[in-house]
Amino acid sequence: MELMIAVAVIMVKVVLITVILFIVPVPLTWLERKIAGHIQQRMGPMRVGWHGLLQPVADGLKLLTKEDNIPDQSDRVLFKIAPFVALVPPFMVFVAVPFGEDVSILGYETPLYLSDMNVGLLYILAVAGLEIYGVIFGGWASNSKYALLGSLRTCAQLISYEIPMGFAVIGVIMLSQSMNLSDIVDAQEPLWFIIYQPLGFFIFFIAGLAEAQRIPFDLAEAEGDLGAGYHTEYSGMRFSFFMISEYLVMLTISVLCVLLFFGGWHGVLIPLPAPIWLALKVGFFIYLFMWFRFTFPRYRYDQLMSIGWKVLVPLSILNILITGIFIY
Amino acid sequence: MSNQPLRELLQRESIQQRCESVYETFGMLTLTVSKENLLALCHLLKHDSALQFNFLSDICGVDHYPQRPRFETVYHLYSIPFKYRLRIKCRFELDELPPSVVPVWQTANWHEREAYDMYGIAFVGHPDLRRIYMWEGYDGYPMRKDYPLRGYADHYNPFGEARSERTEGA
Amino acid sequence: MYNENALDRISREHRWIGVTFFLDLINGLSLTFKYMFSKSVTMQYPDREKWVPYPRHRGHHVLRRDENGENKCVACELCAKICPCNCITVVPYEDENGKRRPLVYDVDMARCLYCGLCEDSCPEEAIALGSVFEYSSYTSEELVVGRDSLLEMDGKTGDPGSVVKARYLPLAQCTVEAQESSGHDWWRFIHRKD
Amino acid sequence: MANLENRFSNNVFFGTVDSVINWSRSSALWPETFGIACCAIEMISAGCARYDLDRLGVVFRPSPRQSDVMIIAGTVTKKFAPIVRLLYDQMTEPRWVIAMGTCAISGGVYNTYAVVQGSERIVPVDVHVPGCPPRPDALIHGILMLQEKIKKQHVLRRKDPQETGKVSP
Amino acid sequence: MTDISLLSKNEAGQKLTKELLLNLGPQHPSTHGVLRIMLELDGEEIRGVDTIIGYLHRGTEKLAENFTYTQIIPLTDRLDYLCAPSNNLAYVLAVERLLEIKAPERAQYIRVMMAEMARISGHLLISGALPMDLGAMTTLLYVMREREMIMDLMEMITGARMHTSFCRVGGVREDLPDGFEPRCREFCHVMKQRIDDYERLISENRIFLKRTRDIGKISGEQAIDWGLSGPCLRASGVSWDMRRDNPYEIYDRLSFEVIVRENGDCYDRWKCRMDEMRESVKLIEQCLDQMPAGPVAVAMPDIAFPLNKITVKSSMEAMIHHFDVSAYGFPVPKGEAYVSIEAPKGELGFYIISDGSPKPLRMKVRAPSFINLQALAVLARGCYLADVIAIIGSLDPVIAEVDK
Repeated sequence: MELMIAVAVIMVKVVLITVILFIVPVPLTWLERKIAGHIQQRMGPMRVGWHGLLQPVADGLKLLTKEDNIPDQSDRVLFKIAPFVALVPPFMVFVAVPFGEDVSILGYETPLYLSDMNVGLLYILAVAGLEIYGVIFGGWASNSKYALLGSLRTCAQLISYEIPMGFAVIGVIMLSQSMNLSDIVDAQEPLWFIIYQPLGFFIFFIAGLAEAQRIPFDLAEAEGDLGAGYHTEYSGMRFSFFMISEYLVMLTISVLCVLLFFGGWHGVLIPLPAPIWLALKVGFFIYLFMWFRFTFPRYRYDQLMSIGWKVLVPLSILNILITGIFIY
Repeated sequence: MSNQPLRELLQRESIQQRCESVYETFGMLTLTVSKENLLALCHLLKHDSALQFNFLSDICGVDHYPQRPRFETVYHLYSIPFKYRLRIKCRFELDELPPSVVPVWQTANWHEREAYDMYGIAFVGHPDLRRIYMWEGYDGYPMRKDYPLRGYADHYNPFGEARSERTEGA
Repeated sequence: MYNENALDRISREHRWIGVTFFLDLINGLSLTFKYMFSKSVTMQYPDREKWVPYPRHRGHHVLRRDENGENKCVACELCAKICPCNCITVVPYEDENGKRRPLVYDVDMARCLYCGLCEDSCPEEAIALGSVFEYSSYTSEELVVGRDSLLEMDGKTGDPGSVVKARYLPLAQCTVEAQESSGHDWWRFIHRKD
Repeated sequence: MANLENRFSNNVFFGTVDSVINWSRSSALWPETFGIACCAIEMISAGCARYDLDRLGVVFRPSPRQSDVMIIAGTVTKKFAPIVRLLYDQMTEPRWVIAMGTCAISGGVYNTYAVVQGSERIVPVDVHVPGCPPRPDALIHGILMLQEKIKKQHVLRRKDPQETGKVSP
Repeated sequence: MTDISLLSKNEAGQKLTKELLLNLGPQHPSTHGVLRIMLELDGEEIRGVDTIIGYLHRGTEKLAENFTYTQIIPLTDRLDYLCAPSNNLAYVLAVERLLEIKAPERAQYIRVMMAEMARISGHLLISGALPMDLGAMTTLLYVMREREMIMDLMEMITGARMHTSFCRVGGVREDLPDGFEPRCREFCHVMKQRIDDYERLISENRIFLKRTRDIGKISGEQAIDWGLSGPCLRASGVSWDMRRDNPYEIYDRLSFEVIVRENGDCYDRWKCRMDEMRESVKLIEQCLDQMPAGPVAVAMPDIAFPLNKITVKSSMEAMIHHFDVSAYGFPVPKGEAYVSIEAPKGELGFYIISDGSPKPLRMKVRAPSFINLQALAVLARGCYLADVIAIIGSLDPVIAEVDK
């Protein structure tokens, strides 16, 4: 019986998380368009539903019923699987992400995560890195020069920004003495790590912007020079998978920022349920991402690389040194 | 602005012997020149320290269809240091083409390509003489007077003239 | 050169401070943030509001009537001659009073430049370019407008140069019905207070 | 999904599905960023703050694969005509075309050797928006007309025999 | 240490890699129309540039030979469609030179004012489009918002938002409407603050600086040699502005500064336009201040349409003139004239050859964008792919004007 309940709970959680993750991009696209609108003194979607709330639904349905075009000279297999390869890693990341402390539902104590790995952080960084394959496959299989250039840029960018990102996290691990995400959050109970690790957070955030391919690092789909970048040739449903994956990566980075540096679900002053605090903080970061997008231009490819290797990597090593001295 | 100082400067022998006539129309001095002297004159006008016509405003091809010689190129020069403006005209038939002035002014490149595209004036010594507006293989030179305004009738343009009405030389 | 604010001054005088603390980026972010909470300048065209163009607007052609309600046009064909794109066709006839009138007066909206030369050349001030601009069509043949529909078009009416309330009627040829003036001035929106 | 078109008989259920699909298609029309001449500037104006096409769910996509509607905004010359056709072919079904401005509809004043006399000769045009250039309001009106047209289409149901000819709205 | 470049060669020293040919355009989000550029890429670095134009060649010059002088006016609008009044002005000045007439003073002020408004509208668009090509989309939205004000004023004066066709040979079409001056002053007031806003948003931004500083550099002598004009030339340190050096209309009565910058890179060209907009706002204000009363067109019934149609009907002579001018145009004395003005993009010249008939024998447009765009091949060599976008944006070509 115990086992049955445990399995059932896990199943429920899996379904819940999957559904939530599939749904989250819907309000996010609406939010992005609304934020863009208001920053630009426009209104954003207005006609579909109340203040355009149903706009993402209409977009999604339309993309679903659109012709799924596969270019003639493309590598068909890779072209078909690329969107799924891009879509799966962000889902896998959330296996190890805790959303709050243990709660008791119907007298049954359950933790608010799927799997409490003791190397959760490592797992997340590793799995998130897999997303590159979708992009590479997509760009390569399209047999289009724009897509190829876009995917080449993405590869180089993602790989080189993984390094400072990983290094930046080391400071956090040193402070919390654990790679388990709930332990890290618990270690921030008295004081958030942003206080101890401002440099670390800064590096992590910049690298996160690059990992999520948002402006000023959105070279993969730089409209200005590459048309639509690696998904130039994608249409309909497959294109929407890339979009969902993009939003989920953004969500992942925001969640990580909050868990690692901003105290996770621990609130300040106002007592609110843990997941709500988490959602609020994540929402702030997502807003930050969007705010940046509509304010800044983008870097050039070589400038991006030099920032990654010449600025962020040395800084992150410095951060580790400082943290080491500090702890010692 | 009075053209008198410029007129006096152009009285010099080195310029006079290279051009055919100097006259003023509607406020601008005009030199007519034969195609043999064109390049030398342009060189002189650009590098003379008192003139310094370093800015080539425009090259214009003209088709005086029934008259002979039929074609003409018109060069508008400007001297940024002295603010003079000058027009050079060179008239010729298609069998005796004018030289390219790209060695003197780089900017002449596209101007001459345009004149070639529109009138078929193939400048001698141009580094990269291709059509610029119409596509390669386009039939005819559209700005010539005997080319119909609406072109020849085709799928895209049913208002054009029939191909049989095509006149000689277009 | 331009009115600097405090952040600008700091970043200009001590460039390294600006660079280190990202004052340049913060400056831009603060501007976009400020705009985010300002009122939007959008005119909600099909659903709520509609712009009535200025009196000189050059839109759909209009044939005017004189005080007796008759067509002012005397079919002198000047408009057809001056039109750079030959989009006006006029065929004259003589009516019962012995006056020259247009039998056919077709304007090809699909070719017109809306340059206003016909309006200028008309000695009777019969043809004019009106303020109607919503005349998209599904076929290009519909865009050749004849004499009678030109006479029916209303001329330069309404409260020109302002935004009026409007209602969208989707089924009836997607017309946007203009209602009474809301006294709303587009320029007021755009003028941000200092 | 597009290959499902017109394979089902006319009944209530498919009618409802039809209207939902049509609703989604008409309220998410993504045009290409495809400006040719003067009209493109008015198209940009329509997308900007004062008129804001985003209100209607219209966002510009840089890739033809991801766009639903092509707004031909400007003069189509003979040199450019093959590219217009190519872009149209690259768009995925269902797709629509708006000819914006007199140059695109009929060639306008440019009845010359270089200009295509009407983009209808190259691609099937759904909505004509006259004007030189049309005001942004007029373009919005054209998009509204297109939306109405889309809403009357049948996606899943078989077309009536009378309708098999030219789809008239 | 082995030289890395050797790895891409075989034993015989032949290169094993080859350049990637990338076709930018003709339909591309940031080529500003239907420009096509063939790029030879080595990685992301550019080895060769071939600019292919003509996708918007509409035969304006050929058409003009078949039109009367009045009918050509609407054609000139569509050359540089961002700043139609400037084109109108240049064209009518050329015809007026041939006719040896001058427009009344009020008409000249109106023309100059509108040309300056057009300059602001043209510069606005490009100063928003350049950051947008580099990713900062919001700037474009902000500049378009202000551009709508100009469009509004244009509609108020002329009835059309973009293609004004307002200048006529010997004057302008109509007088300014009531209520224009307060609106225009309001616009000037707002505009000054808004230019500060753009500068705040973009001009100090480190990313923008990195993307535009020292990109696409050209020296003054080279710029002259390549025939650059307008802001592109002035950004390279050559102080040449036709409004000051060869004043036309009433520019000699207005005071303004010619903006000159030293570096000649993308940033300087962009900044030059920003500062020119400030000067233009001042010029508009000066025009409004100095605007004299009087007629707006010459009283020559054989050339200009009478504005008041009652005069046409009152006298037989006027009626005949009106019919003549409308139906057949007016003859222009035999001769040739080249008149150029300082358009927003540079030197805009109209060269008209008249054979004494009501239609020109030849009309040549010296289109500044056409010449400026030519320099792209020089500027882009050795840059990166993304820089090409910035360079095109900073050269500010309007393809309709390039292709004519």
